[in-house]
Amino acid sequence: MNWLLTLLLLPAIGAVVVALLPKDKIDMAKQVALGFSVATLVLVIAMALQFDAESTEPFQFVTSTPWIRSFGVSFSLGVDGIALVLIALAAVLVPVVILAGWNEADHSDAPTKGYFALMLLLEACMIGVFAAVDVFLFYVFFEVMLIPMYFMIGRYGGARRSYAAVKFLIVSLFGGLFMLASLIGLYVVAQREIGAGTFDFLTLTQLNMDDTTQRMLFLGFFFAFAVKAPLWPFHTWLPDAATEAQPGSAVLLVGVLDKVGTFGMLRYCLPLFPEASQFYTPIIIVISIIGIIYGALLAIGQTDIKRLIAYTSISHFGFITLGIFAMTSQGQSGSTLYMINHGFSTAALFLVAGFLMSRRGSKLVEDYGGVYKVAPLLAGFFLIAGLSSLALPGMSSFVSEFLVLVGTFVRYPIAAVIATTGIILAALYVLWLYQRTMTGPVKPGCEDVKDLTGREIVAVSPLVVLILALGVFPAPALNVINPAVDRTMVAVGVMDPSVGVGAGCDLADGCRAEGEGQ
Amino acid sequence: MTTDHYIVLSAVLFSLGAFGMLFRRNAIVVFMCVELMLNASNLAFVAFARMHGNLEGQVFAFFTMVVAAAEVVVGLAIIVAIFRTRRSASVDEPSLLRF
Amino acid sequence: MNGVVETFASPEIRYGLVAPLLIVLGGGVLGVLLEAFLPRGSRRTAQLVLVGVVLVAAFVAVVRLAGTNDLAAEGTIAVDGPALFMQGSILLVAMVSALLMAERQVDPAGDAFAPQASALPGSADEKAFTQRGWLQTEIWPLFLFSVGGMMMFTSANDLLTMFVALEVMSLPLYLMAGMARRRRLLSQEAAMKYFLLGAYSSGFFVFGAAMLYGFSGTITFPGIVESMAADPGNNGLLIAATGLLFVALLFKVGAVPFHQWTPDVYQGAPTPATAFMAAGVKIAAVGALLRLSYVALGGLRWDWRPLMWAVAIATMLVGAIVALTQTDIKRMLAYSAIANAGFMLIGVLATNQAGLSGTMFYLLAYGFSTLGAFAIVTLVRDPAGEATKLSQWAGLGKTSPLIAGAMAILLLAFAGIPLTSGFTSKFAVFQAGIAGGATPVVIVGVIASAIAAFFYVRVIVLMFFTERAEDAPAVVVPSSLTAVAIGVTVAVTVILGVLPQSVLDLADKASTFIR
Amino acid sequence: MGTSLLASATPTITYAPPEGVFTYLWLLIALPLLGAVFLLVMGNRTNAWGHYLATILPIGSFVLAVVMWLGLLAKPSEERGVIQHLWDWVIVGDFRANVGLQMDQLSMTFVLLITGVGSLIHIYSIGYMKDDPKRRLFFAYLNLFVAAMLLLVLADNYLLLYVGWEGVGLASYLLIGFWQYKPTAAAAAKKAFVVNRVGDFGLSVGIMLIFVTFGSVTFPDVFAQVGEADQSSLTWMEGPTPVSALIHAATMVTAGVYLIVRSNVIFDAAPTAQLLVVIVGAVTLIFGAIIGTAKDEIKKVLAGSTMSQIGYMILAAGLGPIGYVFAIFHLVNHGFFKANMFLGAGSVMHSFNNQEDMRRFGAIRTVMVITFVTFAAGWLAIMGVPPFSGFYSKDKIIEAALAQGWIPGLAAMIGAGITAFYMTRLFTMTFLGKARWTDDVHPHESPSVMTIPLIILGLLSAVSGFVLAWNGMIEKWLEPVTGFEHPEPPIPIPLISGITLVLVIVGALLAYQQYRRDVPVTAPTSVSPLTVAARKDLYGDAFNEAVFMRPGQYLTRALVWFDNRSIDGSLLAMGSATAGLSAAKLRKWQTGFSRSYAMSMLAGAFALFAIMLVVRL
Repeated sequence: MNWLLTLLLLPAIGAVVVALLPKDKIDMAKQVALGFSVATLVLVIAMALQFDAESTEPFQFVTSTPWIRSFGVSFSLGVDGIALVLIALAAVLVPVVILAGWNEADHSDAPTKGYFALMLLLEACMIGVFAAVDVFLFYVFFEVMLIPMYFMIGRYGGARRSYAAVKFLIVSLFGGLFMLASLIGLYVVAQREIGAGTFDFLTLTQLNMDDTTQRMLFLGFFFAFAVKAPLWPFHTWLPDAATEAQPGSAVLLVGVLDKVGTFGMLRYCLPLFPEASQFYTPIIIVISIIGIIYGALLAIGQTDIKRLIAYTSISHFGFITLGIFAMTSQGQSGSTLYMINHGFSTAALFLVAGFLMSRRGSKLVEDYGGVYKVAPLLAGFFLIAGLSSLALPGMSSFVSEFLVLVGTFVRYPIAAVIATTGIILAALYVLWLYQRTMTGPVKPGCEDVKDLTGREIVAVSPLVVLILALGVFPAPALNVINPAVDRTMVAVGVMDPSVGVGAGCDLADGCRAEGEGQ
Repeated sequence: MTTDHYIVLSAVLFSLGAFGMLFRRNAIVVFMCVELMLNASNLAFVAFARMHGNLEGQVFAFFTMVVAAAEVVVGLAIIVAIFRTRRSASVDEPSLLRF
Repeated sequence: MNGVVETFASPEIRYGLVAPLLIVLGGGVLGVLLEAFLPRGSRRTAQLVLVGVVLVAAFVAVVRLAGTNDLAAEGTIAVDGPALFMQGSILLVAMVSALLMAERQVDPAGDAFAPQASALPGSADEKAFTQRGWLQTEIWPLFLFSVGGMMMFTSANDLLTMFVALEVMSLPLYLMAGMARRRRLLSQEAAMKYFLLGAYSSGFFVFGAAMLYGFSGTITFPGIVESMAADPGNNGLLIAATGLLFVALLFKVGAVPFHQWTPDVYQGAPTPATAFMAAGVKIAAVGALLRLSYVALGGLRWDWRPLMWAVAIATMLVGAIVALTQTDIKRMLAYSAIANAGFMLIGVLATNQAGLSGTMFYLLAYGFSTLGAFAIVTLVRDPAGEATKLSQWAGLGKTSPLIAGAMAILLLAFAGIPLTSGFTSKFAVFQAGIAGGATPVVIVGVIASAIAAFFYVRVIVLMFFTERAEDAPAVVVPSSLTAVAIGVTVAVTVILGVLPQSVLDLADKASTFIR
Repeated sequence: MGTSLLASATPTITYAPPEGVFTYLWLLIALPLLGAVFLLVMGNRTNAWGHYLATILPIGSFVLAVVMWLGLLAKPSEERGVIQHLWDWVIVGDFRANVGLQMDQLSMTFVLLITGVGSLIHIYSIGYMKDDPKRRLFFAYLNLFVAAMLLLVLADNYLLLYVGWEGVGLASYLLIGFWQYKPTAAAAAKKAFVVNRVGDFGLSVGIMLIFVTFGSVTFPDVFAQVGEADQSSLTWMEGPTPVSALIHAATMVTAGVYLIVRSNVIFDAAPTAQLLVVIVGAVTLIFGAIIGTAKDEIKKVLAGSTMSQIGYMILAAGLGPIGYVFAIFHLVNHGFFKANMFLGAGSVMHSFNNQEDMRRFGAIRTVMVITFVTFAAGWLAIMGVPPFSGFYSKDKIIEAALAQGWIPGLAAMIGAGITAFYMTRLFTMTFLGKARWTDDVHPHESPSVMTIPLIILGLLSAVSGFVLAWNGMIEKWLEPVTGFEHPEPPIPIPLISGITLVLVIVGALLAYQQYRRDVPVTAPTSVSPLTVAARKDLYGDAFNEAVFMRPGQYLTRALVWFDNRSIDGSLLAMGSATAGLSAAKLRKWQTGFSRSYAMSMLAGAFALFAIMLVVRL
């Protein structure tokens, strides 16, 4: 059985089926969409069970067919541990979002079925982008993915949806085009070095580029990923897009789509351009730290709930990049785990906030108060999601955040210490939001806020379970992530600094890697 | 008289045509400027044909004349149609299409 | 006159090799005869049959010639890979254009062309003609001549043939541009501008040809190459010739700063004609440009590449930036055509085989996409005719999701989104550009693509995300002609994006000029 | 500081995998955790009986703990260490942290205290929360608190300890903010959590340092290597860990003390850190005491007192092997008497419709006899009146402090005097003197479900010190884990006890004299600046407000502006500049006049020539 191809096609077929349903069969469209997404999830779980964490192969479930021979492009799919967990993230979130966003598209003047068809289409693209092991194919999915999201925001979003959708698309395309330029450059380098141009990832990692070329090409890729992720200062599209999108779209946007950026840095920037990655590391670390603090401070200053959540993500993305460019196994495994944990916790936060906002009809923090009193379950879920967002120990996000910090600390102690202040700010923005919206006397207008319905609880509960389960027992994820990260480290040519007695670590300089400086 | 003289003359004629196109408003005159450019080319062709001692230049000149004639047919048709509509042969008049 | 040839050897035409040209041009002549001798009532049918047969037959002839690499008609016509590929492309877009031109269901008054171009706009005559249901059938011979000219343009192997082909291609188009049934003032204006500026550019071409002839003593490309090889020195004639010839060809291509006719003509001409010239002329002109610059002036590439850099950069940027603020869809598509011409020039200035094949692929892909876009423009109508104001397109996606969806796919292709032909083409030329050492131009190309994406996206926003306007036009249900045309173009756009390999192979194989 | 000097004072315990009853170590935590999860998940269905379940579970843990205690007693004192590996937790590269539990004398002490006192609080709460519609939630949070606390003291590595640590923080957050409809409660809860997080910052950095320095975060691994560690890296470590411990101590009662005592090996090797701990301990005990003297709300006085008493413990913990045992000893005693007094205060407030203002109390001794008597036991214990429990532990701390130096010793002694003052003030204002009740209250003794825990705690307050100090029991018990050295104060021990007792009696008498008479029902305003400062928590909040909150608000506001205007703005400006270029310049180039187009072409032709000529040059 060709796992990845099936996985790619299943939601795509689902999208077509949903799109072909009659316009008035709204419930059926939703059910079919849910069915396809659940089937995809089942398939992903089955595949994950077949995944061999101990394997020495860089990629598993590999399938490859020549696609555009003239450009050396093949339709090659395959997963390593990093890709696997991200695919799983997407596969979990889509059914959750469909169920949680059951009525999100009902009040739009565009057909409801379209929303769900787009969502499935997006899922196919997301699986493709993580499963691609051909750089060109990756780029194709990277760009195509924008289109369903663009329509999801633009057709089904809030009042300023078209502004937000256009901003999202243009900024992302702009970033992507620079990647395209680098991609072509890479191809030309390959052409010169091995005679025939190719986009095969593993072949490309073997290239010997001179430093200047590497740095130029790295910048193209990194810019695209930085815009996508988004890193400070390329982040301004995200608050608009996430605010105007329906909560479900926002979840997929921030939870999965943006992960492609950080995934790309880890999977492509580092192994393809090892020297350049290390060359730019100091700058990127600084950017990440600014992002962490900046995002958190801006989240504190927001008056719009969704915007606030969006800014928290900017802070979180800072952590993820920090971990990736710390160039330690803890940092990179932590970042990978952070990607999925952030997916779950932000999803929970957006969805519960969405439930709340759909009841009261306002996005402003100041319109809420005392919701705890009238809708305790909603408030409870909101609190759990918030606590996950602030990386409460015991929840999965803590494991990843701590790994990122400790992984950074061994190399860049000062950076790690500054980044750690982010946890204080996180407590501030989460709890202050909770305090303002959920506690205190019931604000006028909030008296009629109903508590969560059964469907909503069913939708969000898996996230809560995952957040807690992975916090207590992250081994299933870490076991598959670690080997992939180790391979990345080997590709970059870095090793974990040795720690412990006699390692000569210093708060100002960090620990020196074994064999460094030779 | 060397070939150069002919070429210089031809260049002058061509320039007259090329610049005339910019300065004249009447469509017919503008068109005649274009014809002047073509004829300047013909002069150059013929002069070069003599210089090189082959016939290709002369043949080209003939073809240019034929083509110029065809252009006149088409051009005049268009100009006349416009004149009938607008009662003016100014090339500046039809400027609805812009920006 | 001392070198006069004394004996006259009968020229060897090699009819088999020029069969496609002969079929099309012969069809044109036959079409004129049909106009002359057939009664008005049966002309349309006869012409349509003729055009159909001619185009198909010519295409078959082109296919049969595939793989040929030879000269015909005493070396004046090159029958090589690029020529055949582009002739085939021209015939294909001509077929689709013919479908659009034959459409008479979208406009209640008839087809897109004035019943009598000579009738005064708004006159009693015109009304009478309209009421009688007269249809313009003279466009068909014109169309065939133009197609023949285009085909010849791409295969001309000497300056004279190239010039004649240029005129055979252009003159019918000048006329067709002025024959719109509605908005005739605009149409006539377009015709006049096109004609005057086209003739002006022809002047440059002929003078450039004269200079080149003066330099090399011959007008055949092999002869020119030879003389250039013999005399690599500084020569004013050569520089003048190169500049002047490029002016003419870049004019036809629609490159900045020779582009200004494009928006006006595209907007004013009857839309099916616009579609035809947007697709066909682009292929023919770029084809000729490729042959001239690669074959005849190949030895001078270090001289003309810098100017091509400048032109390409200016073309991409101006096209993309000016399109941003357009309010008329046809004009916007015209600026998009300019920007795309700039992208194609990257393939030209790459001066490598990848550049040649990439450009040829681009031409074919772009030809179909642009045809499709203009075809859709013909369907969006209000009582005054086509509703080309962009603001009128608001909310189209809600009333006609199918048409709007098709348009969206085409626009995404123009924007270069992967899985559309636009992406494959851009990739092909960008790749050739970088391989050819033109990285800066490619980077500008990337930026221009980003800017360009903005206005394509803007149309999508209008169609899908905006409330329907008060004076919203209706989407007319077309006859199967336009429907097929749109279907084919959208399908080609998608197929060349998803599975482009076979066409790329074809372009690759065809990418060697005979020298 | 070399290792040889500490030879007698270092831990000697060894750890082994669990056997027998110790294989159920995990159950200690699992029981209350189960209660919390069950009550939260099952929701309103458990409203009727959930609190009983929630009470039984910690009692179960307590029983299990007692069994284990007996098991420990059966072993030789050096072999009382047990480590149970449950499962691999976070393992990446060199970083390994397991979910593993560690039981030894120190943990056992805490476990007994937590489950024992915790169970009593549960029982008491059955009565106290009787009428609250969300009683089930309250019990769930209590269970969570107990579970987290147990995890904190049973974890075998720093990272897992962190989980317990934060779990306690979360439970405190939930409990402080239990009456969320009160904005003050919600704000206080948030503040407590955020302050915790400041502590977390330190703890996080501390753990990272420990990992980098020792290559491990598991207690036995780390402690085994302290002697070999580089002095410079230990110096770095001195900052964050104590700071975080101290910050936590302020809100989470005992976790900070536990952390310091648990990390005794590291602290012993880091004298600067110890000095810092001593200073902070001394300052805290004085500050807490001063705040306690000025508050009128009964719980706030007790809170100030808690701060002060923790100061004692911290001070003791900072003294090294001479103090660790006494820190824990005092912690246990404090656990009894402070729980006693908090519950007693709750009992009073319960019958006063949740009023807290002591100026509205008075003369309660007659109507709430049991509360009065048990509270009196706590009062005497905290003042350190022999033979009540506080006497034994506090005196030891003062001795040890004096052994360290005059300043900490004097601070501890003066603190004792102030403690006597404010506790007597509280006691007098509440239970003695005349009734100053508002009209709507009808005080009455609490139900037996509340008084029985009070009685037990009262008894413990009275006797625990005496019992545990008997024959140096507590020192012997803890020594294998913490190490122990006898303090050698510069003056004789009876003299120290005597001076302290005199200070206590003076403080108590002063307070009694002042407050046994009429107390104005509103607080007097013309008071000394010190009182004003104390009433405002010595300007702690004002300081926060001025240094962090206000500038923070300005900063975020400025950044929001910056983000919208500058970053986003420049993006938009670039966009509109391009569009402007399009509209204003390039578009106008398209004049509509053929002749101008021709001119462009001609100019273009010249440009082409120019480029070619330039290139040729």
